[in-house]
Amino acid sequence: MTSHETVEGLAARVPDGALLAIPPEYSFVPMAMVRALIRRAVRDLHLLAVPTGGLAADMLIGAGCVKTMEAAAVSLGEAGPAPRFTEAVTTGAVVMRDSTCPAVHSALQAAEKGVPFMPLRGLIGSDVLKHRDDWTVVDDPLGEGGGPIVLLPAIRPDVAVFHSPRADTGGNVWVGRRRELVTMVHAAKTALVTVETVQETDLLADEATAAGTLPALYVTAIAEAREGAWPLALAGHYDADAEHIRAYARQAKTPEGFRGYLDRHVFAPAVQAAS
Amino acid sequence: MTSHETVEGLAARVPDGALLAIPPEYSFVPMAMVRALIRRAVRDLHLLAVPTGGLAADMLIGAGCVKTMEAAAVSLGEAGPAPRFTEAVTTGAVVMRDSTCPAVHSALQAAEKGVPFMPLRGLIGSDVLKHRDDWTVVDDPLGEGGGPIVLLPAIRPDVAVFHSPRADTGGNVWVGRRRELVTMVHAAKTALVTVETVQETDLLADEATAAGTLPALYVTAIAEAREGAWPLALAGHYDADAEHIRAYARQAKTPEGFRGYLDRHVFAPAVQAAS
Amino acid sequence: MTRSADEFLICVIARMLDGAGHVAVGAASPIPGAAALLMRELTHGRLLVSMIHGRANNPFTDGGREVFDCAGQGRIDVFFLGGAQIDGEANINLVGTGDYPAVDTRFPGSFGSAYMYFVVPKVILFRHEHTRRVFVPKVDFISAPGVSPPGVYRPGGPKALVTGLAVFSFDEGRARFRLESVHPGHTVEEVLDNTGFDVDVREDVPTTPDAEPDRLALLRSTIGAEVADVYPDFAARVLGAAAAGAASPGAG
Amino acid sequence: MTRSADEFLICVIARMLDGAGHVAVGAASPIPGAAALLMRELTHGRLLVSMIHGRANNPFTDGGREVFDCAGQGRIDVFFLGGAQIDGEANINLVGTGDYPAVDTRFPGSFGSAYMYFVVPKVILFRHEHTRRVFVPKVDFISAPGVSPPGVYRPGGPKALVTGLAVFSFDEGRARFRLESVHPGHTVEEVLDNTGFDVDVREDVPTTPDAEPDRLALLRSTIGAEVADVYPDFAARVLGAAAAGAASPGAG
Repeated sequence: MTSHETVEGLAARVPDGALLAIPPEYSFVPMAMVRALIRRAVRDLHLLAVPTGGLAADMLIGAGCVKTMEAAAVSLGEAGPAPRFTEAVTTGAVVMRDSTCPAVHSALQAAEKGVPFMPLRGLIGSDVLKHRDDWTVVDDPLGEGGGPIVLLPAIRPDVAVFHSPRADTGGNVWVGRRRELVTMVHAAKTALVTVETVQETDLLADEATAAGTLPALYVTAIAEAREGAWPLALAGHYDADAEHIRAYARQAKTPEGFRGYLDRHVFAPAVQAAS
Repeated sequence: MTSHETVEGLAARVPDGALLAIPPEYSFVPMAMVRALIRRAVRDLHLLAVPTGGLAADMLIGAGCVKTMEAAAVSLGEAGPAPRFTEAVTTGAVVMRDSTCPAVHSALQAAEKGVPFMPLRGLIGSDVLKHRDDWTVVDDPLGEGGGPIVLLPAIRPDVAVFHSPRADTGGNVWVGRRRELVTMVHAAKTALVTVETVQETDLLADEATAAGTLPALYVTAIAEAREGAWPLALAGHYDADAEHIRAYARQAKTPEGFRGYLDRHVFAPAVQAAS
Repeated sequence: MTRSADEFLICVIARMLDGAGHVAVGAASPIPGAAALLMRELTHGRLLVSMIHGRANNPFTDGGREVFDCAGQGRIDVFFLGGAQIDGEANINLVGTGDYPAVDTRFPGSFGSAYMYFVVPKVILFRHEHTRRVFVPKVDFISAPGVSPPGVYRPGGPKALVTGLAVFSFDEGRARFRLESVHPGHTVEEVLDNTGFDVDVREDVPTTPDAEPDRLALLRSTIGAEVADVYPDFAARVLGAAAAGAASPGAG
Repeated sequence: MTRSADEFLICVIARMLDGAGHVAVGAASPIPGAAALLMRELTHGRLLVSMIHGRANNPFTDGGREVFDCAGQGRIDVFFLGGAQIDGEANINLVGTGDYPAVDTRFPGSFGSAYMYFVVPKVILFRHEHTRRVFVPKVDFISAPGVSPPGVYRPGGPKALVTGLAVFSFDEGRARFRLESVHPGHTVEEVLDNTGFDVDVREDVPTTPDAEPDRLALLRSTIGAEVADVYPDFAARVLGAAAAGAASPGAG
């Protein structure tokens, strides 16, 4: 059964060295959880962006939590490049495993379906493929002249995290049309979810809300975190704090600026008290 | 853009010889559409049940519309065996392509993803596999000692049909948690949908309803059909007419009984006027 | 307290779910379904029961494939399968008798068995009718094989067989059933006479324990209404529960 | 009517969408996005525009994979890609310069290009900056190749390249760009001087037609507000539209 805990409790459940899956910038990013992970000083994460990373990845990398990063891209969107990511990859401090969006989705679907691999069109002739020694090119195994095709091994994250507008007391979580979260969680061994609020009403009781609900059976633990996606948006609930993100993009250009940002927005006692 | 038509108009869009995908008994079965197809006397259908068939398949088979049937099973559930299916398969009037539920789902997902095949665990040693010359067994193509695995070629239906509680005027259709319909439609070349009602409000405008909505871009044409799933249930809207289904199961045990059923419930002028 | 044969079997199967975390129940499985719901009640909800085609007790929101994906992920501990024919190596036939595809008698089909039998750790075979018509030396069609050769991915498989006469365990290494208990009022000889294949027999075969009175009472009250959501005809007939009228004839 | 360079490019790209049925627009593509929305307005909605990360104009309800699945199904006619580097064979580099993985400069990454470039019939390459820094003899990293050898499944690929100076077509058989028109105020020589690879040049290269005044007016009214939903900063800067504040910084 799903456990109800604090955000710090959830962060404590992410072991050093875990393969951690995080949602893309437009989809329920658990920023309060990211701040808690940085405070807990998690180390050697293998971070998987599903399929692209943004502020969460940049902060975890900047804070020294990440060993390898797999993503189709990492950026701060309109706020520009992700500065800590860019520096860490350029210096080799973090090993980047470049991917492409549908490859991440398909590899997670393979784990979701309990199959060892999924085929994907495209890719052939790309240096993305050339540098992925875990991807295999085979000649059409159906023997129908379909040409070569790439097989992507399943990716099974140790932990998947996201932030939702709401869960119910039974542990069911609203995801709406952000169904990459469903596949991400199905594929993962454990799922840790922060939410704006926990409601009494069973999300599965009504067909209308059931359609956008991740059932509790996949959810390991839940914690309440008000404005838990801040400074990113939570679709339908609050907008991104674009000014804050731009300020981050400026400050994080240097290690010192980034450290100052963490001091103010992650480690400050007021922040911790609020989380 | 999605076209708004009559049920008979939709039936006219299903060509003889089409590979037609139909939903399982618990999921939005378009019975009014099935009756219209029988009236239109469609022939030589390759019927794909997603993944199992019931009343719709039995009636189409009994009416001589079906050449081959692919399904993981066909039955009338608590009402017993599907009589017309059983006779047609026993006499060889219809060629049965036996499958298993996850194989149908996976083959449609392959078409949905635009890949030529999908792997599936299990199956090895089953006579289901033995009799499927379109399924291929390969040794673990990743070369990691994962053992033999079955590759299922993609199934791309010509037409997918289902009956939904509601669509909007823009052609978006509510599917709720019946997401096998989403994959079935994504995989198909055209999708014909009957609905209880067409509403003005855009189903995609609200994140809550968007989560359970199939977007119009996949929907070829829509027709209104009140009680269009009758005598089957439409989850959340009306229950199955269990008495009627039991009566069907009795009557359809003989070709004459089945013909009488069609006369009363498919060809009778009152039925056609109501459709 | 008098009890019906079906109520007895529900209690027999319920005991086999002790300690499981997640039991999934398919269509046309009212007795296993009732057993699972009974066990959930007894464990105060620690046992998760997923009725694949119910409206209540159905946690799945990702379409018909989810239960199979869920099993592939290793999240389902127990599943039930039956068979029009079952043989001594636990091969099951849900398709037809005779020389397929020219079958003499056609059954609905294999449903998800050709997959679930491989990936769910504990598959319980259940068939009420215990005759040589069902328990044959060799099934005419293997919907799903009881055992697999080395190298074939198979974390799951048959662990037990429950019939109207007896309970068997299954040894995957030897590909043989073993008679573990005989239901009250029946004998080992009767069981073996009605079984068309050779089985091991444990020493001093005990009688299968009868239905527990407190569980019977639960069945007839709380559980009956829940079963009726998925199997209204069965619930009305066996448990005297008013059919909720909420269920469609499920399949697959 | 005076117009900005961005407004001009929006009108250039809009013309290339004539006759298309479904255009998908990814993150960080405000100029193509505005062009698509403009063309939708002009076709009275016959052109379907899917803004992958907008909240409005985003028809997708099956998660982040849907746009790629949709393209794989052949339901997307036009897509846009850019490149930190683009070479004469239309290879694009979205990853970094230098000897990968030891890059000198790191860009965000390949996004979906390594797939979309293969399956969408008409990919329009767009890069505002037209310099030898961008248009290089050979990209340092191939995020997605411009052409594929026979036998490789490739229903899609590059059809055109739009820059701040010119419009090119792309011949897949010869793997070469051809200069089709030069923007007002620029010359063929200027274009060739700033292109680091060899291109074909059509005879009597025409000037790219300027922005149509009626389209400019539409852009600044109706379309601006729609663009702001996805690209608020861009809309405010270029089209003078009030940022809706509704968008998160999208990626991927």
